[in-house]
Amino acid sequence: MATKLYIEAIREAMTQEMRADANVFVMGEDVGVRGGVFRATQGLYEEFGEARVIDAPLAESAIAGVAIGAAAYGMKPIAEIQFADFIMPAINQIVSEAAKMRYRSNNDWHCPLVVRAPYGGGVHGALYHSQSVEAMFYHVPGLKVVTPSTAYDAKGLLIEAIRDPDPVLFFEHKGLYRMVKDEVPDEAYTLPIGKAAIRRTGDDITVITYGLMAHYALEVAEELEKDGISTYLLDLRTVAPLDKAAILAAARATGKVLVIHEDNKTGGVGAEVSAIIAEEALFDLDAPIMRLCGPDIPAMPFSPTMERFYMLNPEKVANAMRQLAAF
Amino acid sequence: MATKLYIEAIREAMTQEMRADANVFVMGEDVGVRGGVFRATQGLYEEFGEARVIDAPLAESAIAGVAIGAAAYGMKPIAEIQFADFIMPAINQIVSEAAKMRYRSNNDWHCPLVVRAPYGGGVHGALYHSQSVEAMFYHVPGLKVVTPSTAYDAKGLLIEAIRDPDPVLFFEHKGLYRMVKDEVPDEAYTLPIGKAAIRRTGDDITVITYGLMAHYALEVAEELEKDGISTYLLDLRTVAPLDKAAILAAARATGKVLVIHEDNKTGGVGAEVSAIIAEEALFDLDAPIMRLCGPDIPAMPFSPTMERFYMLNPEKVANAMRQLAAF
Amino acid sequence: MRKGVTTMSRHTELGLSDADAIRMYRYMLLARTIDERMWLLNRSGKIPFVISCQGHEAAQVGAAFALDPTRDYVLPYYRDLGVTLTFGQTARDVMLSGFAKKEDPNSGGRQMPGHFGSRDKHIVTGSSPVSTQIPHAVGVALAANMQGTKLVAYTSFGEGSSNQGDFHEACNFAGIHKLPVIFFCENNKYAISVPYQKEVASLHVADRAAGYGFPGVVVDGNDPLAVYEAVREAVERALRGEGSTLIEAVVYRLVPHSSDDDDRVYRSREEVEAAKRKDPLITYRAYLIESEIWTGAQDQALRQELLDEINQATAYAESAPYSDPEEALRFVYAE
Amino acid sequence: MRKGVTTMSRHTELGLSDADAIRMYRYMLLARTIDERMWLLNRSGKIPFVISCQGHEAAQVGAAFALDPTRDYVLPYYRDLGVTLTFGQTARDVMLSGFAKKEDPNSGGRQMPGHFGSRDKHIVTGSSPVSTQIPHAVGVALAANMQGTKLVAYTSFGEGSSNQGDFHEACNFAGIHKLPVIFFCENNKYAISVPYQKEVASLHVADRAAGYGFPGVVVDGNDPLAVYEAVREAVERALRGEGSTLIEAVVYRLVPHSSDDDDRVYRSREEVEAAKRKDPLITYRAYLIESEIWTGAQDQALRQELLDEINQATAYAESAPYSDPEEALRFVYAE
Ligand SMILES: Cc1ncc(C[n+]2csc(CCOP(=O)(O)OP(=O)(O)O)c2C)c(N)n1
Ligand SMILES: Cc1ncc(C[n+]2csc(CCOP(=O)(O)OP(=O)(O)O)c2C)c(N)n1
Ligand SMILES: [Mg+2]
Ligand SMILES: [Mg+2]
Repeated sequence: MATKLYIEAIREAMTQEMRADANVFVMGEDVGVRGGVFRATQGLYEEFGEARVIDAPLAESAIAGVAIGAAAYGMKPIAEIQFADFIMPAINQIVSEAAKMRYRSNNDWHCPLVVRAPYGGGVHGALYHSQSVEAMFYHVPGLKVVTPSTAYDAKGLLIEAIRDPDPVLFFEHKGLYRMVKDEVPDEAYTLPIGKAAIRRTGDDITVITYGLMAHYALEVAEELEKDGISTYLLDLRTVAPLDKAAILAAARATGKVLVIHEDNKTGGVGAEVSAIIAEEALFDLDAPIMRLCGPDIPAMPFSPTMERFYMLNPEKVANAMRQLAAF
Repeated sequence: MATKLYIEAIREAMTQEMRADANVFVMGEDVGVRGGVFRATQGLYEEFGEARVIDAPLAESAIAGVAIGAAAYGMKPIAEIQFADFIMPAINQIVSEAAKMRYRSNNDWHCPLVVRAPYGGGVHGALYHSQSVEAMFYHVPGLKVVTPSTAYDAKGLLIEAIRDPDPVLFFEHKGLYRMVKDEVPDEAYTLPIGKAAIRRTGDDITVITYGLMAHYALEVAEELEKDGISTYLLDLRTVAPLDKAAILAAARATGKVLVIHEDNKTGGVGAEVSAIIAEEALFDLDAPIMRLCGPDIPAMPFSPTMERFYMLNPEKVANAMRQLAAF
Repeated sequence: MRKGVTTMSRHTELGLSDADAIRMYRYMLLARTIDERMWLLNRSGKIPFVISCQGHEAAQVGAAFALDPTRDYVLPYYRDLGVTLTFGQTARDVMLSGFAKKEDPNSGGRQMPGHFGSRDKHIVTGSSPVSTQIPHAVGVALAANMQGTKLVAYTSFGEGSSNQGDFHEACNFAGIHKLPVIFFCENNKYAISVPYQKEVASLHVADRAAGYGFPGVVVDGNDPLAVYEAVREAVERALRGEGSTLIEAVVYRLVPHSSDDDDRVYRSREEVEAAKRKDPLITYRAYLIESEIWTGAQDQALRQELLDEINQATAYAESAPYSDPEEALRFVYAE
Repeated sequence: MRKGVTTMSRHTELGLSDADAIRMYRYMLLARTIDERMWLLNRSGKIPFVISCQGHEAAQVGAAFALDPTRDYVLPYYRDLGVTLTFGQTARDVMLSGFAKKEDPNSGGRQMPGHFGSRDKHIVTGSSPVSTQIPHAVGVALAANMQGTKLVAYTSFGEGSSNQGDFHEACNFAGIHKLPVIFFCENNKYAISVPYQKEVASLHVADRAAGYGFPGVVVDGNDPLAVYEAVREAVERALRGEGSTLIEAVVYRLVPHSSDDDDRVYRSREEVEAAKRKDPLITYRAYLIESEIWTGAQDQALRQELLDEINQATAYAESAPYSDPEEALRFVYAE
C-alpha cells in the first residue's frame, strides 16, 4: 500500500467520489484554477471542469446556503470554507438550516452536505487563521463533526461524509496537511463516522484526544513507555457524535484520564468527554479527570513567542501525562 | 421594596442607564414605536426618541456590526436580537469582532456592547423561537454571557453589563418575563458578572443550574425538604465566566451533584460545570455527576406533546433529584 | 361598464382562459378564507399562532400561476399560503399544520403554521429565520442546471428580508451564473412595525437588481394579472437561459403581523382602511364580474363551497392525533 | 510637453498645492518601498507573511488625502498601507508589525501584518474576516451623529468583499440614516484567484449603490488626483448631511495576493505586464515631472531618503523584543 500525505488522501477522496457520482461537486473560494489555497482541490478543476469545481464569490453564507439548496435538490456538494475561522458568517445556514432540514420537515427533506475547512494553529496563522472551531458545532444536533488525524482516516471518513445523507462538517488540521503521511489504500473505502480509534492500549494512564494532538500524544506515549508508563490512547476522530462507548472503555482501562485538545479549554470538546466519564464511569476513576487544552484567550497570536505559548507541544503533553501517571 | 416582573426589571435597567448616560442607546428590530415584540423596550421610544431607540432594519449582522462600531467609537449600545434563535447571522460579528477587539488591538480598542436576546422554550415557540443558544458563546473568550433567573438579578446584572467595558451577551428567558416577580430596588444597582448565587444550602444533594430551571429546582427542593432531602442549590446567573469557586464549593457541600439545563445536553454548559468538578473536586464526590438537560434534538417542536417531551418540568426535575438523593 | 364579446379582457390578452382567471380567484379566496378561519381559531384559543397572507393573495396566486408545479420549485416564506395552495396544498393540510398534528405534511406538527414544505409538491422546507431560503433557491437552480433539468426556482420574501446579507449573497451568486431563479419580494411596506423608510434605503427593492446584473421589476401586487404577467416573463427569461429576475410586488398587509402582534401602535387606522379599499379580493372579483365571466351568485356558491371545505378540514384536523411525545426524538439524522 | 506657468495643472485645479501633490507622491512611494522591502524580508525568511498594496497606492493615498486625520476615522482593509501611512503610521510601525514585535502599534505583534489599528491615529482595529469593518464604519458614523460630532467614517475593501452580506447590510443601514460614510471599493478584479466575472455579478461594484439610495461612482484608481477628487466630493456630501457614497476605484494588484500565493496559475503574464505599464507610481511621477514641480534628481533623493528611513525601521524592528510569552494571556477583558 502506498503512503500518502494527509492532504493527498483528502484530494483522493474527493476525486474518487466525483468520478463515482456525478452529483458530487466542489464549491468554495479559489478551489478551481487555483486548486485551493492549500491545494486540497488541485487537479479537480482540470479533471471535472468549472461546472463541478465552482469558484464561489467571497461569501461564506452563500457558499453554505447555495450548497444546502443544491443538496436538498439531490446533489452532494462539498463546500470548502477557506479557513475554519471564516465559517462564522455561514453559521446561520449551517445551524439553522442544514442541521434542521430533516428534523423540521419530519424526514421529508434532507441535506447531504459536506463542509470542509482547515483549522488549527502553529503555522503563523495568527488570530484568524489558526482557530479551532469544532466546539461551536459539536453541541448542535443534526450535525456530524469529523476531525481526522491520519491520512488513512481522512480518506475513509471523507468518503463516508460525502456519502452520508446528512450534513457533515469535516475539519482538517492544516498543520497535518503535509506533516502526516501514512498508508492509504488506492481504492475508495469508508470508515464509520462516530467511531473512535484506539491508537494504543496501556494500563497506567488514558489519553483521549483528536487532530494534531493525537500525534503528539502518541509520540509522547512511546517515549513514556521507556520509563515504564504505559498509555491507553484514544483518538476520537469524530467529535459529533462522540463515541461514548469507546470513551468509557478508555476511561475504565486505566482509571486515570487526560483529555487533550488544541482548542481553548472552557466549553471545548474535552468538557463533554470529561462529563460523560464523570456521569457514567466515576467510580472507575483513580484520579481527577485532567484536561490539557489551549488557554482561554480569543485566539492564537502571530508573534512566535505568544503563538508557542498558546500551542500545545510534545513537551507540554509529556508533562501532563507524567503528572497524571504520578498521581 | 416593590416587587417587579422580570421584564419590568429589564426595562427599568435600560431606562435608568439611558437617563444616566447619554451614550447608552438601544437598537434592534421593533424596539421603537412597538416597544419590542415582548415589550421589553416599551416607553423608551417615547422618553428618549428615535435617535436613541433605533428601529433597525431586519439584518442581525448589521445590528451587531453597527453597534460594535458605535461601541468602539465610545457609545454604549444595547442591541436587541428579537429571538435568541436569530443571533446566528450575527455570530461572525460577535465572535470574530466584538470578542476579539480588545485582544487583537493589544488593549488599544475595546467594545462595550450589550446584546440582549430572549431565549428558551415552553411557550409554543416551536423550532426557531425556543432555543437556548448560550453554549455557542460560553466557549468564546472575550465574551461574557449572563442568564439571570430573577427580576432582581436581571436588573442588577443588566446595569452591570451596560457599564461593562467589554461585550456581554444578556440572555433573558422569555418564559420568565411575566412569570417571575420579585423584590427589585427602585434605584440603580449592580451585581457582579461571574458570581453565582446560592439559592439555598443543604446537605444531601447539590443542584447547579440557571435560568427557568433555577425556579423549578427551587420549587422541587422545597418539596423534597418535606421528605427529608436537603438541597444545596446554586444558580449560576452567569455562564461565562463561570463561577468556579462557587461551583466547587457547591459540589463539595454535598458530594452529589446534579447539573440541570434546558438546553440540549451534549456540549451544553453542564458539560463544563461537570468537567470543572471532575477535574478539581473528584475525591469529594459520593455519586456520579448527573446531568438533566434537554434531549439532543435540533430544537423544540411546536406540537404540545413533543414540546412537553422536550421541556424539563418540576416533575422531571424532582425525579432526577430524588434519584440522586437515593444514590 | 360592459364589454362586448369581441373586446378582449386583460386575462385573455395574457393567454389565460376564463377558467384560468376564475381558478386564480378561487385560490385567492381559498387562501383568504382559510386565513380568516385561522384567526378565529386563534382568538378562540384553539391554535396558538397565526401568520397571515391577507392582502398578499393576488401577488402570491398571480405569481404561482405563472409557474409549473410539476417542473418548478418554490421556496416561499411564511405568508405564502397563496403560493402553496396553488402548488397543491389543501385546506386540510393547512389546518393540520395550524393544529400541529402528526399528519401535518409540512413538518408533522414540528413547526409553526406558515412553515411550508412538501417534497412531492415541490415546496422546499422552510424555517423561521428570514431570507435563508433565498440562497437555497439559488442552490436548487444550480443543481438543476448541473443535472441538465430545465426548471425555475422561485423564492419569495418580504421587503424587510431583502435587507439580510443572504439576499445579497444569493442574488450575486445567481447573477454570476445566470441561474433560473425568480426573486419575488412581497413589499408590504412594513417589517412587523418598522416602516419602509426605516428598513430599506432604496426607493424600490427592485432597484437592488442593478447590483446583480439582472432586471428588477416593480409590479402592482394587488393585481393578480399584472403579477402573473411579470412572473411569466421572468419564467420565460429563466428558461431561455438568460438568468434571474427580481420582482417586487407592492402589496399591503391587511391584518397585524401575526396573532402576537397589535398593529394599532404603528399604523393608523386610516392607512389600513385605505388599503382595504384596494383589497385584491374585492377588486379582482369586480374585474371578473365586469368581464362577465363571474356572477354574484357564483361567488356566493364558491364561498359556500370553500367554507364547507374549510369546515371539514378544521373538524378533521382538530380531531386528528398529535404525534406521540417520543416522536420528538426521530429524524435528527437518517434512520 | 511643457506647460507654461499660467496653465493650471490638474492638482492646482483641485485646489492642491504643489507641495500637496508631492506629498501624495511621497506617501505612494513610501508605501511601495515598504511593501517591496516586506517581500524581500519574507523571501529571505525573516518575516512569515506579507500582503501587498502594490498597484493600489494611488487609490489609497488619493482617498486618504481627501480625509482629515484629526477629524475622520478610517476602517481600512489589509492592503491599505497607503491609507494608514497617510494617517500617520510610519515605516517603523509597519516593520514592527511585520516582525510581530511587542512594540507593533497595531496589535503588539498579535496580528499579521496588514491588520491595522491605532486609536490615536483614528484607525479602527481590523481583523482578517473580510467586510466586517464595513458595518463598523456605519457604527462610527452613527455614534458621531449621536454625539453631535461632524466627521466622515471611511471604510475600504476589495471588490470580492463587496459580495459579503455585511457589505449589503451596512450600506442599507447607512442609506436609511443618511450617515456620513464613504464606502471605498478597491476593485483589482480578483479575489485571490477568482476573476471579477466569477465573483461580482454587476458590471461595476458602484452599481450596487442604487440599492441603497446613495450615489455610486467609478474612478480610475491609478490616478491619485481623480480619486482625491471623488473622495473629496463624497466627504463634502457627508459633511453636508447628505449621506454616504460608494466609490469604486479601479486598480490592479501588481503582485500575488500575498506571500503565500502564486498568481501565475490564474493570471497571464501579459495581463500583469500590461498593468505594470499603468503603474501609478510611474504615471504619477511622470505627471509631477511634466507639471514641472518634480525632477529626476529630486526623485532620486526622495528614494534614497525613504530607503534610509526603511532601513532604519527594519533594523530597529528586527532587533526589537518580542512580547513575553505570557503576554498572550493579557487583554482578553479590561484589566
Ligand atoms: C433572522 C430573523 N430575524 C428576525 C425575525 C423575526 N421576524 C419575523 S418576520 C419579521 C419581519 C419580516 O418583514 P418582511 O420581510 O417585510 O416580511 P413581512 O412579514 O412584512 O411579509 C421579523 C423581524 C426572523 N424571523 N428572522
Ligand atoms: C470571511 C473571509 N473569507 C475568506 C477570507 C480569505 N481571503 C482573504 S483575502 C480574500 C480575497 C479578497 O478579495 P478582494 O475583496 O477582492 O480584495 P483584494 O485582496 O483583491 O484586494 C480571501 C478570499 C477572509 N479573509 N475572510
Ligand atoms: Mg414587509
Ligand atoms: Mg480584489
